[in-house]
Amino acid sequence: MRIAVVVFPGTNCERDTVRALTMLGAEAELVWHRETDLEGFHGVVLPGGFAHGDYLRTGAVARFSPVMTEVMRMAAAGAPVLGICNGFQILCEAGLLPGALIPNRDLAFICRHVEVEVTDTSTVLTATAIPGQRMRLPLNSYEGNWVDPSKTGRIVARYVDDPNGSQGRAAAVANEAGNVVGIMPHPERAMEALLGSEDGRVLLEGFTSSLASVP
Amino acid sequence: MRVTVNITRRPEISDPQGTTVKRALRDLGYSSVDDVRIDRTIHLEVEGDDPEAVRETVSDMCRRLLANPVLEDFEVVLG
Amino acid sequence: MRVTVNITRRPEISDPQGTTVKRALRDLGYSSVDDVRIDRTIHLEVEGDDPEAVRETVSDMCRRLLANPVLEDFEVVLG
Amino acid sequence: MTDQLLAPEEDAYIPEREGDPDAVHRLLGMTDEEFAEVKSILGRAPRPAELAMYSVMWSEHCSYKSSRVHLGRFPSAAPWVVVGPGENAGVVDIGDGWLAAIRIESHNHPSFVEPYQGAATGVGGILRDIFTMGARPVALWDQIRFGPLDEPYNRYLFSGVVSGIAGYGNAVGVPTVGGEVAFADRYSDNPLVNVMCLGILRREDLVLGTAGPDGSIAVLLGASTGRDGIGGASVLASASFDDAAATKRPSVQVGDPFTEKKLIEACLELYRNKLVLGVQDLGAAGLSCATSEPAARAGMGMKVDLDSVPCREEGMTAAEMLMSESQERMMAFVDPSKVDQVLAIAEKWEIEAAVVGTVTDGGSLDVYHGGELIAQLPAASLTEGAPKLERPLGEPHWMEDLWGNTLTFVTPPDIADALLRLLDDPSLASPAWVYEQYDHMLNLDTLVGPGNDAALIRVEGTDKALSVSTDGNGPVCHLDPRRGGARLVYESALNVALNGAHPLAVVDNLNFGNPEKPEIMWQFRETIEGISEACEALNLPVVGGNVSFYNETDGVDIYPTPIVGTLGLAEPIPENPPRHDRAVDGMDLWLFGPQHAINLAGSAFEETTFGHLGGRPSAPDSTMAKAAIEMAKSLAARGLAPAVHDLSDGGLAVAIAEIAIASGVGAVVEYRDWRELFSEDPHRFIAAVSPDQAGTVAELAAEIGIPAQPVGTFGGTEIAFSRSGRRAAVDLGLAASTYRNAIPRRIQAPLEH
Ligand SMILES: Nc1ncnc2c1ncn2[C@@H]1O[C@H](COP(=O)(O)OP(=O)(O)O)[C@@H](O)[C@H]1O
Ligand SMILES: [Mg+2]
Repeated sequence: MRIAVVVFPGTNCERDTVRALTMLGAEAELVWHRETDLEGFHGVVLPGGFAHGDYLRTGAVARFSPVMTEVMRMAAAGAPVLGICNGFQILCEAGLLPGALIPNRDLAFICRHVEVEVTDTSTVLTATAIPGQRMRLPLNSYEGNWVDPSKTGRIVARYVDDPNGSQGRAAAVANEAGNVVGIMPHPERAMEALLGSEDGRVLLEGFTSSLASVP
Repeated sequence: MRVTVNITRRPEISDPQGTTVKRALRDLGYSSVDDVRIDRTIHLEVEGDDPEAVRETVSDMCRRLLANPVLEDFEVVLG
Repeated sequence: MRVTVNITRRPEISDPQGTTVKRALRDLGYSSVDDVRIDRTIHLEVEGDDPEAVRETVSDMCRRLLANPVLEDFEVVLG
Repeated sequence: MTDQLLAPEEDAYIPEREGDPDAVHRLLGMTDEEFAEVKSILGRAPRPAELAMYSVMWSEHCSYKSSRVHLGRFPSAAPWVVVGPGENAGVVDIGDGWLAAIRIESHNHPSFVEPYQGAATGVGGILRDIFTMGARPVALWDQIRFGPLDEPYNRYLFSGVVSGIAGYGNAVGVPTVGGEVAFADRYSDNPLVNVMCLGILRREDLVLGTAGPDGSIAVLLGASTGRDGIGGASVLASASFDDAAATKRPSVQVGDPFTEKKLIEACLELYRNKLVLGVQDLGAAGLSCATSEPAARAGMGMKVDLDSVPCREEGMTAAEMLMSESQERMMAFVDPSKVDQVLAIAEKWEIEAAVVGTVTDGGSLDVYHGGELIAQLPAASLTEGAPKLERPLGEPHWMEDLWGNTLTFVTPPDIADALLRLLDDPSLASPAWVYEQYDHMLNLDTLVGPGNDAALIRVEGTDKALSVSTDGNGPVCHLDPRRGGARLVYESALNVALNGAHPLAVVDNLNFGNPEKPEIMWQFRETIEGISEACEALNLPVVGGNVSFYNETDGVDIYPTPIVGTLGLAEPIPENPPRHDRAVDGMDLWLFGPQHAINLAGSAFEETTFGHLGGRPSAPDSTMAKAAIEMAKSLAARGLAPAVHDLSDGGLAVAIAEIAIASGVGAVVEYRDWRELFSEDPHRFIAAVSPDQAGTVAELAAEIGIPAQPVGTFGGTEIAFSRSGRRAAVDLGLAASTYRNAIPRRIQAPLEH
């Protein structure tokens, strides 16, 4: 089961993401954004960072990278696609997830642990979590404030206390099918008690376990 | 040819920046400020002499990259 | 009264954002784009009917808060 | 290309009549003596481009002309030092083929001119100093000082600087894991913005800033060159703040973390593939520095062709290109056979790359523009050849009065009230408002992050972790620069040891006033003396640093503000590194080091309660310092103390409060003399120890020879201090909210620029 971890110029959580997935025994490989063929990969992760410097709008430029055509193909085919933080923003810009992310209510970057509650367990990210399960995850974003005028977005996890103004306190959002998920906090940063929390494991385990079920 | 694109945030979308700036202005004593909205203006230098063709190209750029339809409306002004 | 403030980055100041967007547009095939600069426009609703007084107040806001005196120039347009 | 310099009369610069204040060399900040020196080096009048190069390279910031004669005093040798002062960063051996690179730099003047960009480009610059060495930058620290937050302009500077560090550091992908924040009147209009960076590399990847042999090719990598920052860092940081604000504004530089991130990855790929002979970052003095320094280090010369430098703006003159401080640029020296591979990697990472020069024998720096030779000078004359000044120095007449000016207390103060004042002082209060805007978790190796005594950064895939602390204390250094300087070394070394690490090396950043004043040079010399004595006592080499003079506005100088950063190694990594938030109800509260310190000179207590600064701070004691470091190390290594904290600003009372607040548990403390609660005497720390470990801890302390005893216990919902029946207490919740809100509630008030 191979997972492609996409690297855009400006991405910076790619090595952490590979490290976390590897801890779970998954086979994760870095893929440069100019790659045009993801044949042989069973899932994709768009990691956090500042793709293309987040210039213009976060994720706006990245969604046109050559690799995104393949990401869209896999998403359509039902393969697990996960966007973490900046990856979430890119998935919204690409139209694979509803809504968009705008600056935090207080216009300040937020880097701290927040408490998140799982509200929907029928997605590739929350498959192995329990409904209502609470977890401590590191939030690390300036544009973490999700807005969805269409109100069609499926919220799969909410902040227990609203840190950034996100609509419906959404911390993670999925598409209809549940195979494309974006999450603002960083599960890959919550893999070790020594670093303050291992609550991210259940999420990434959910993701790796759903790789099997790809057509 | 010089082209200006005005990108405005949809009214129904919250505008944390505008809200914060309004508060800051009032804190500074400008009580006469009722509303603040902050938009993006993009100045482009585009080759081509057929105004309509240029307008079309730039509108196209807006639809694809410069504006986010979920959040924003855009207006292309030639010259 | 409706007031518009155009805030533009001084020409000699580098604009990484503009450069990145220009590159992106060219990658998208818009080879006719020569230059891109991204600026801010602030729309204010200010109470008061004496245009000159309002212009003075808003210019004052620009100097104190809205525009960065080191990097940007500003222009106040009434109405 | 013509290899003949134009005939002198054609464009040579001849200064107008003597004493003309507008003579170009003076406008460029060069004295008449220096100008005469240039003429005698060249044996003729300089051309405009040559004058430009000398003016920036001989500026205070680049040449260290006022400080060089004193910096030699620092002990800088040790078997584990791989690269000492003189290169872009210091490098030490941490075993098993791993090296650590560390460097600190100031961006005070640029941050005053434009807080966001000034701080952002400061971060960009210190990162380049680290990855020029072949290291991947793994962590940043920031030490920032401002005037009081009740001034709108200070709030603007403070929040601008913090956003600038966040904006650049977070985007470039290097965690900011610690630092310092302090406020004092002396920093109004003289903010201090220092940044420090740590990098990790394998020994075989070490790269130096040397040009390589005859025929090596110079490739300019990264951003294109514009007019921004002309004479910026160099000229700016070599004049006082009042001129800076007024005249130097146009030279502000804009940082682009996106380009820097690509530049880091591209450079690391070049190193991995062994494609470079040497690398030099472009910081202060831009191309002038990045050509002359590497050439001089290699004892070589260089032919430089400005026509092939990618420019962002039309019609730049040679002088402008040579002085430009455009950000995110690197100069790589490459064997001719490797040039194509280098250009290919630059292309992959989507950064500019251009061949701009060739290394030559003979030490002459020849610069061509428009096909003509427009500058020809000895490369070394810009670096080692720079003036060295023996500035006059003398003890300030006011030192005696300062020492004599002590407070005497007839009645003890209200202890609870004093503690709350201290917790509400932005210099002592929680800096969470600052560090929660910084990504401090990236890389999954921040074992101990901001909000503790020292950060602990794991070396990925090893059982090693690097413990780093930076410390500064303007008021104490003002009262006694020598004792103050020494105490900073002991304090940062102790902090590093609290993570279970052994201190290895030191970097320093010397922020001072106007060096043309003898009393400032005296403070400078005394500080270096103090730092050196302490480093010698602890066998700590100084592997790098930076000097910032002219921190003066309208004749008022800042407090002498040296910052000391200490790097230590913890191996194996302690299973549960101590942290402030690990104290538990029922644990004993131990005090290690001198038990009954009562000197309050320079203490935060006297400042916050009486607005007083006077008296003479206690002298450090190297024997006690070593014992404290040994004790701290053993406690952490053996897991005997879940929570520890050194005593510094605010003394025992504040240290206890910080552990209680972080751990969410109260404390009850016994004292003899109330001054013991607020004294900031050195070599002391507290620890939370579970009662069943008391015996072991006591034995260990006896073995090491450090005074140690329980002075209280953790528990309850109050921070209480009692002495023979008398009791003062602060509610834990109140203490916590006071401590956490001190900065946020002040920063909410309006800003203004
Ligand atoms: N206070 C100091 N203590 C020790 N070394 C210093 C000090 N200040 C500067 N140096 C050394 O002098 C060299 C040049 O410093 P600097 O000009 O700031 O480097 P850069 O050109 O990279 O900014 C550096 O290697 C630095 O380590
Ligand atoms: Mg350097």
